[in-house]
Amino acid sequence: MRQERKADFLASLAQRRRTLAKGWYKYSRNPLSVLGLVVLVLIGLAAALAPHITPYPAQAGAYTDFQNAGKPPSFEHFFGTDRIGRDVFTRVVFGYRFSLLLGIVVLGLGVAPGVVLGLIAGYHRGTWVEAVIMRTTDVFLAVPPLVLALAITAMLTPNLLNEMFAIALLWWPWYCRLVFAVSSSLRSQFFVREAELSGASEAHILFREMLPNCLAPILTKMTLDMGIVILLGASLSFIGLGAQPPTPCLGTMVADGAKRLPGEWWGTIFPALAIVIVILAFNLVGDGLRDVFAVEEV
Amino acid sequence: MLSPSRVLEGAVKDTMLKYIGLRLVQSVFVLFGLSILIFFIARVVPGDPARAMMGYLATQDQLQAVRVEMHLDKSFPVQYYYWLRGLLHGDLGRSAYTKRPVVTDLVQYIPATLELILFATLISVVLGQAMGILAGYFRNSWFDGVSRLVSYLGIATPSFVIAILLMFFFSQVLHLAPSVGRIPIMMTAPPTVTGFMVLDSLLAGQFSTALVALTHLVLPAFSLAVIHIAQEGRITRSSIAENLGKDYITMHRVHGIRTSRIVFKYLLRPSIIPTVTVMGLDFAFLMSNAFLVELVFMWPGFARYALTTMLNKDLNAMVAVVLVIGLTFAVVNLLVDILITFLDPTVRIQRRGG
Amino acid sequence: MRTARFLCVMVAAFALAIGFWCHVSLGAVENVVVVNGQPTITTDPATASDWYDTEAMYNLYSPLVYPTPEGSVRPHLATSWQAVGGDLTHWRFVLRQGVKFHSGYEMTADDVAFSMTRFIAMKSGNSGPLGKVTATVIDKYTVDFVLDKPSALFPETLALFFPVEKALVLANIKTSDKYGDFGDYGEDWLATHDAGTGPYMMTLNVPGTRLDTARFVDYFEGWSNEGWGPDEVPIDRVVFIMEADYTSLMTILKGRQMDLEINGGWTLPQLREIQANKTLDLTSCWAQNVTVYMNTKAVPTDDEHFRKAILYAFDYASVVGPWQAFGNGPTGIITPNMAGYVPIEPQPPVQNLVKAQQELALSKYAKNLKDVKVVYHFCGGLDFEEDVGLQLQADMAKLGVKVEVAGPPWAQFGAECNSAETTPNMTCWLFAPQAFPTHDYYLFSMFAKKGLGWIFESHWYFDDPQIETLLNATRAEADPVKRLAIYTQLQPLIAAHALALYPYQKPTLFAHQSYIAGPKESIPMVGPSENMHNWRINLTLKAQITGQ
Amino acid sequence: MALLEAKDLHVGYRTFEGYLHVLNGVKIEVDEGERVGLVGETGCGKTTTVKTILRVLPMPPAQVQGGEILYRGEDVLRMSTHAVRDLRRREITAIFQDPLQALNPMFTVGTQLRDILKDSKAGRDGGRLTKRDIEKRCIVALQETGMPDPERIMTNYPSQLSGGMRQRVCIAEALSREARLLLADEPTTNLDVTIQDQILRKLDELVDEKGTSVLMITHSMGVVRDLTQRLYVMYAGSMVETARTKELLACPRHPYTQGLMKSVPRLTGEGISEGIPGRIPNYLEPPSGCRFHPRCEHVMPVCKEAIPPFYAVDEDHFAACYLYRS
Repeated sequence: MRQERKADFLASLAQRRRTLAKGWYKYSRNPLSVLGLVVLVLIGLAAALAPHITPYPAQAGAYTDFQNAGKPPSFEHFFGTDRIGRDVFTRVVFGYRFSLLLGIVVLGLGVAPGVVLGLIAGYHRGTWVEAVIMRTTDVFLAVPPLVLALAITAMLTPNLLNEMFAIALLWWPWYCRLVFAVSSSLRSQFFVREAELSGASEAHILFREMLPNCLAPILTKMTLDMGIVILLGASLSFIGLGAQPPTPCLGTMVADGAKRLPGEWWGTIFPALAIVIVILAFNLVGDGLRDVFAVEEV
Repeated sequence: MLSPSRVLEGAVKDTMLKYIGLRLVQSVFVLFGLSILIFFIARVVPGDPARAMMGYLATQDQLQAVRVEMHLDKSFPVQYYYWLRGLLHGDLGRSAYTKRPVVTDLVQYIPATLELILFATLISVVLGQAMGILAGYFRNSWFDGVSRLVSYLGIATPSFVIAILLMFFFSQVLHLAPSVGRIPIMMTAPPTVTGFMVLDSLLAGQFSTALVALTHLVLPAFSLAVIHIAQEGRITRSSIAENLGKDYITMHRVHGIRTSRIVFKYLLRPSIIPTVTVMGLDFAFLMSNAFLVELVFMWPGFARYALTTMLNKDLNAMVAVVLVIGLTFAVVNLLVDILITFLDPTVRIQRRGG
Repeated sequence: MRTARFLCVMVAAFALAIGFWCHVSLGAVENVVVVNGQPTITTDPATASDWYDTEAMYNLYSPLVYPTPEGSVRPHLATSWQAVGGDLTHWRFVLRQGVKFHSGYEMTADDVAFSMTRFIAMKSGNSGPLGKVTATVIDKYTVDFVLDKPSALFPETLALFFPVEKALVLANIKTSDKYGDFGDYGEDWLATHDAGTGPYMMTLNVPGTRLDTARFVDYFEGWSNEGWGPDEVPIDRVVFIMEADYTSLMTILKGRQMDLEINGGWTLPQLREIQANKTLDLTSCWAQNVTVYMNTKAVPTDDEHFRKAILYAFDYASVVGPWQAFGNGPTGIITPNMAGYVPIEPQPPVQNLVKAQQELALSKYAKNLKDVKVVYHFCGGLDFEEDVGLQLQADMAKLGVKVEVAGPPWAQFGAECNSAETTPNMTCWLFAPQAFPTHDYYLFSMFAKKGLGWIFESHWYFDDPQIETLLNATRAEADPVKRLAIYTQLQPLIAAHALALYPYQKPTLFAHQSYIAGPKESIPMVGPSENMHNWRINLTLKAQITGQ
Repeated sequence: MALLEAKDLHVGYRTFEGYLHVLNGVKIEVDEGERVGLVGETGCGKTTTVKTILRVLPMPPAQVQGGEILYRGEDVLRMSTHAVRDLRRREITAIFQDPLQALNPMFTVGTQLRDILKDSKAGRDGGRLTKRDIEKRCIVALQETGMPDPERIMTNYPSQLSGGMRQRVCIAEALSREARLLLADEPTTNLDVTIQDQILRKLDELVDEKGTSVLMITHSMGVVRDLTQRLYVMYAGSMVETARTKELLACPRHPYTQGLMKSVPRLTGEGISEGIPGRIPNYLEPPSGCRFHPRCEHVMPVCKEAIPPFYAVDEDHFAACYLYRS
């Protein structure tokens, strides 16, 4: 008996490994996606190890050195120094920390309710439950996310937490729609019917039967959305509604530096490129995943 | 005698009207919900709009007078009732920031943004289509590769970064383009007819003003357009590539139809539909990106006004601004829908049947 | 064939474009000055209150009395005034004869009385300090004002009272139930028109964007050339524009599209560049006081020793640093360029960490410094206020105290400062001398317990009967010299409680083309220095510089 | 001289997996006024042959490696694009197998038909047709295919028509400009059996009337029997046998053809499991020599070495098999 279960387990493991290998094979067919993944891993490592690999980790926090302000790129300061005399390179690397954190937290907070609501709406397709949920998403999607995010953050004390909260508040409807589209088509499928007839609870049907079938598009969309969330966060901090000083925040750095163009270009060009690179990497990886999962439209 | 096609068209129009009516009703409900949402956001979060409105030299008496005037002393539903009543009379209240009726502000600022967005749309459609068609037609060529790279970059670059880069290179380093505003300060603006600087100048016969206004328009519009050039380019490319492989395009060639006709008529029409479909969403993105681009280029437009009023907790203006965006979004989506119906006969036939 | 035709059209269009371009860039030397610094929100004297509005007021309208560099007032539209009766509630003003409105009609007591009634009734703008005022016409050139409470400073406060033309305003009233019979009191119309007596007339106003004005030839003070150079002539047209982005401003200043910038928000590299440019000048006018208030009701700034520790810990030299070359320097409760300035602790203003440690040890939070946190808020977007916060953060970190810095947008910042409970420990302000008299503005308005409810009043949660008595005395003292003595006495008393940190004063630097001359007289207040009657243009020099 | 003559045609596809050697020395002849059939399993290269002749093979990934296609003695493969287009406008036309795919869903039947005529240069002395002529010819072309109410059909979109109607439209398009050679690639595969019959009969009638030469690709032996005079049998990119239709059907010589005939009733789908063991070879690494040799019961060593040429086995009957070497 036990032996059998072990064999089963091993078989499923092997199966899983095969699936992974096949996925990786498909993924690695696109060199750009692989490049994106490599860049992303590098960025992730750099962000995680920021205090150890940056030349002046102290300058990411409470620090001023007005004597050394506005120095051009040199060997001591790869990306030059900013208005307050801080090393731009150090702050860009630390800035990645907060960008990634923002993306992860926002998607963490936003995806779960969206998915749950989407599943519920899909399961109760055609009833008032669906109508209420889906019409509410319509309201949230009636204006571009940046506009609502601005309206909300402008009302709250600007800091990283509130920024995350505001964006997360706007993110669930997208997942709600996505999951609704998939789950409402699953609703009439054989296995859902069967589970229903066998008396499974609604929660079981939602999370055990329907959810696994929605995972591929959700995962792909999340990867692509990481880029969008980071972009949105950068836009908000560009306006001044994001994390507050001295937090190194890429959008804020671009806005700050822009005041000193064209003379001290390094203060804005490098953080701007940093934003572009991380978003690009997420897009490339997302595209790769889309190929692997053969997701049509997310 | 009524030809069969006439009858068909009549039926199509009739059902189209019904469809449009249904969509309009839906939009009204969505906007209604949106107004409650934004009203809630604006009024429930603590803060003092009166102080923001009157400045720091306002006395407590003055502040109280403003609160009463704006019904801020009443409960949320009552405030909403007053607002809704005003709306039905075409009155969106007075802006705390400009101290003028919000409607006056909107009339002043919307055309500038609209001009920018329309120009950006024009650029993105022309360049995006051109790029997409070329890349799709010559797929897997060097041009396709380059356009793929450009697209990836274009999609990944935030519009404000593009705006700053463009301003940095073209106006600050190369001095090729003007950097801010709609026309040079000392140039006399034409009398306002449409609110579009270029168009108004032409109407007034001020050709040089029109030209200069156009040069001012280029950088901000291009900053807005880049991401859409990239996206539309990609979409068009893949649908061109997909359609190129279709039997009917081969058949057109077999039947000796000339290449230009095949590309610009038979290939473009089906290929342009995915682009048109996303145009509604694109418009929303243009609108929100305008918030940042107008900030960079000091464009005296609606988006900058919207941003300022939001930052100043200008309740009436804020609600109006969000609703205007919602409304334009709804209208644009409807227009896109109608446009698709006219572009895509299969949709038209379906809609007629249903 | 078709391609060729298309090419021809394109080439022609391009040639035409180039032609127009050249055409545009040429032009004669014009007697026009473009000024940046007025995102004028309202040009109605009854609602105008912001810094920028005041600047517009001094150009479009004239005040009843005019501020002097010494901090007092001198006759302007009114030639003389006196308190009738002994209790300072009844004031009589005699008006100048022959003052013309822009419409050509003469200003009379009727206009002034109407303007005052309107000013008070509309309960907006700068009318706050006046209280309830009843205006009565005595004769054609005499008007009486009766106040609801005595005020020795009443004439001085009228430096922000700008009479409007009664007939013109009444003719343009819009129906509204706001002010009864007076409808909207002409508010809407005055937003885009003027009804004043000032040196410049409004020709166009796009609120928040642009204000065009033309010289009012019949301005009652005349346009004499006395005191000006031979080539320096009155400016015929002044265009006020609104730009907040100094990168763009630098471009248009260097491109000579802008002649004068009066907000002074330049960054350091820009100031250096202007200084090095031969055709550009920097002129220093009134100074602004950078003030960081400390909330005496919030932990830990409720402790006086803790507050003093902050004053000693702050590195003044570092934050002023390179700015010193542009006139930034030590300051106090009032700015050093004002009469009766008393330097306050710490003296000299340098960092002293030893003393800071000592003060900190005396504070009740000495034992648990790790648990306290100082929240520093500034108005979002102002770099130098952020710099002060970051400097403080870095300095306090050396003492083991955590400082949290944030820059919310103005609306939030203003709102949270409405009460002691919501005000952060430290709030950074840039005080331009915006109300008159400036001494009263910096002392009474900011520190009196029962003031007007202006926003900085909420920072004064501090009880000191002696200070309160002295502050009230300033308002009762009609003699400017005696009043100044009380101000002098007050400053060290207030400073002893360490209620605010004064990092530095910041002169407002007007950047302008070298062919612009002015201001003839510099008055430590927003408005008069920006009165373009005070400036001239040298057209010969302009022609030379622009090469035309 | 033959109207169309393809000689030793080699065509391959470059793909991710490698190079697919598809056409392997295809040889085909169509005489003026002749109707030729081409049969073979799915995937044997019939459609590639037709597309190569029409020069509409997407290149890349396809590549013509050798051979020539002579139309009235001129090599189509070496013609300028201009000349090819003129050829399509005047001489060669085609019908593809899937009428659902062959009509552009975005345009009305009328638009598509008109544009064909507009560019066809089918007017007097090879000039353009006048507007009125175009209208007239559109209607005639549709009428000829037996469609009722051609005016209404002209205003319809393809999605409003049934499959049979669409294929009639395709035929009308193909025959509207009086081309000399019709390449019909399984024109009835995707249609109902009854409709298939109707359509084929109509096609037969029209071709007869106009004297058009036809190269007909098909699965159906019935079609072949009724409509063609001569027949080619294709296997894995090469012609294996050709003869008069009747003779070939009666007396197949090539081992592949023999197997094919045995499985006639099932000759529509995948392989020919009953008739011949094995499946169509992989084009990545096709068998050397005769590509049929791995499945052939008569295999000889020589079969693995070189591609067998056509050997005359009877009058006008050729088989590419070393069995008939003598």
